[in-house]
Amino acid sequence: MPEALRAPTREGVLAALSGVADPEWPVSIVDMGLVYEVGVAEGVVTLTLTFTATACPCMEMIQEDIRDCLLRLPGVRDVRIEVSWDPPWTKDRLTERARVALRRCGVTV
Amino acid sequence: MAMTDEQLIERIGQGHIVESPGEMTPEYRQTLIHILTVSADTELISAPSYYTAARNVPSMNNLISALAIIQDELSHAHIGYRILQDLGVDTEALIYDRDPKQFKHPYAFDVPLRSWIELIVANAFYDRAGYVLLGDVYRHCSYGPWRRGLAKVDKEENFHLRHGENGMRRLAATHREELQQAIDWMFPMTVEWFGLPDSLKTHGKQIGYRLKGSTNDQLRQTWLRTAVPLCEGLGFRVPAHHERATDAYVLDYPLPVDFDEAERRWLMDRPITWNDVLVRWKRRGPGNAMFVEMLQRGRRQMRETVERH
Amino acid sequence: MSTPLLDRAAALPRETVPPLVDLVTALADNKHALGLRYGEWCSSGPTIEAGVAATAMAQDELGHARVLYGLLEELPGAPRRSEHEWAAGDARTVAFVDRPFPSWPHLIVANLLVDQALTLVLETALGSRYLPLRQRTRKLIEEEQFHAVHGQGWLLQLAAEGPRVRSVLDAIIREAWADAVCWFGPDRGGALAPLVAVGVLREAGDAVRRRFLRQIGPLLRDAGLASLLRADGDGWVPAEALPWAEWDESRRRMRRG
Amino acid sequence: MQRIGDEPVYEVFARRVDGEPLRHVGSVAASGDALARVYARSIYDEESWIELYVVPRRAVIPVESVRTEAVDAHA
Repeated sequence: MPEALRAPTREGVLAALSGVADPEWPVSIVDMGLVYEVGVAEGVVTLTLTFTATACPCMEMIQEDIRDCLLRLPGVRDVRIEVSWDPPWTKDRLTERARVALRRCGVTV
Repeated sequence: MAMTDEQLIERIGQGHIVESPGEMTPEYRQTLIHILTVSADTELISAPSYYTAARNVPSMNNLISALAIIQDELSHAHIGYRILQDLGVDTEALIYDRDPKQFKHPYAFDVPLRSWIELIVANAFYDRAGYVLLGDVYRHCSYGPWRRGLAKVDKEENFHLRHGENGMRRLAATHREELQQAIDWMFPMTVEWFGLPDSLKTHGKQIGYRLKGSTNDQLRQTWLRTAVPLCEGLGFRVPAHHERATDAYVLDYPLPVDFDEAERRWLMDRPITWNDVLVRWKRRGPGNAMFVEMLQRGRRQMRETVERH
Repeated sequence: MSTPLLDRAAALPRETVPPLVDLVTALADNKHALGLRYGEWCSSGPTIEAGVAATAMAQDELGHARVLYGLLEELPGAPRRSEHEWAAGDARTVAFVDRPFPSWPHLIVANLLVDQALTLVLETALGSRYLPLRQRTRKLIEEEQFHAVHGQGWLLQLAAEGPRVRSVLDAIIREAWADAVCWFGPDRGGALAPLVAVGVLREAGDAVRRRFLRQIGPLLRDAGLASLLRADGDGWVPAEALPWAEWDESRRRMRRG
Repeated sequence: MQRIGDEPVYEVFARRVDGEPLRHVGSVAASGDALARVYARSIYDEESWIELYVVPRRAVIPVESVRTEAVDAHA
């Protein structure tokens, strides 16, 4: 297969990240609205992420999970994560899918 | 209209939820107060116990997660004592004037945790016991205010035990020996927590009042059903195994056995009686006085300041 | 404003780097210490509710310290702060938060004076030209909002306990006073002035101190604890001269102790 | 302002999502409104509420109740 076809895309990265859950909520980090930016260039994925609180105890765990998940994608050779607090996360960032999912398991937001 | 105890049990059996003290018989009220006190004391004492272990955590992240858990435990205790106060109990005296030995938490919290590893195992074992016991109350509870309060408790205790499980998984490779040592004394400790076997204790009233749904042995079995596979899955030894014929978990030692407090070691070849266990529980363990002192310190200081000349 | 943003450490004018490093280190270390101090009272508050609130605030402070340590990593010449080694001798904390609080009123005074002083300084970075600082500030201030309410609520409750508690409180406020009130820097900001000049901070020194005193002045007056400050026009000023001779600008603490 | 240990009770109400009724989630004891807000927020943090309120218990005035003593007391 030509190298170009194996190059990861932004959509591919987002789809993969939809499988990474926030350990505190049964919802992916994408649906939680924690992913601010995604960049892909020459096999390097650059992510800008936020968290719900600066004291989020799961920050390290989530970043490890993201790395594990993205490095398994064909063509990804490095993952660079930047944590951003600007703008601060708010409940408005939850996707409708997250709201439905959270409601279903009784942890409605 | 005064109700007899039999009438109340019948109504509760039909699904009635009690909402106020006016609807209770004295026996129901006493039973409720007893169970609530055990529950609130247990949540409360876990705070100084977990905090003492959290002081030695390896990273700031660990400290933050320990504090998050402690905050939950204190909130759960608060919910219990608030309900007790609305039932007419003098919670001021209950929390701040009670002799440490009179606190009604399980003996497990009288044995101080010494490390981050032990705190992780406490989350995986002790908070799982809390989750099993309170989940049982939550699903059956006939007292409305507590039942509603337990929705939060149920959810958060589940988070704590997952925190413990994840911690054990992450540390299983690098801290194998320390984890096994913690499991060796904390596993039988949690098994004992569930109390006298059904053959020695009946819970007619508590179950009739729907302040409890299952018996001690059933609850112990529920705990074993998830705790044993967790440990075995990670390759740790536990003194219990699954028996296919009965689809039950069976202990590999005669419950109860003697516990060496100083060495924190179970003497598996020294069976004792439940009476002996009750004596140890009543005597309380090495951390009891210190933990209760931590809990009462701030209020005592305030009182002294107000009264001082 | 049309002034361009300073989007990374290399864009900072050279003379602003050392004072910025000192300030961020001190902010982070003080928040780290406050987090530990609040946490020590998790199971010892005078009420269970008080313990819950202290535990929540402890997590916020530790979270903020972690965010600010992250900011230090980008700054040249910044001291290395691995998470648990900070106390090893060069912590830039004020003396009041160096050691465990001996009583709950100590925690409240730290909450009211030290914690709030740090927050007011952070507020001067809300529109900072230095992007990495600006991007972290709003979140931190948002999370601080209830700390102020907590400190104010408890001060009034303690003061209402009677004259003995008020005299104890008064003595504790004296202990923490200079640490908090000098924290904004002298006059026009002292060592922080170059940061104001290039727009890394909006203001420093007296301007921030005035705002701080206007915030706590009426509260201390209502609590019967205003012996260290007096009303002056529409604001408040310290009743006694501040001990600038003892103030260490780079460590942002008093030299003694 | 009440003495420590003698704080009045506040009932805590919250809403999870738009369109849902405000519901009673519990209570806190606090010396005044300020601390009641702080306590409600740090104790009942099990959900990301979109609204959270505290109401002094004495401000909750019974109108009807199957527990007649509550209503009679206010008659």
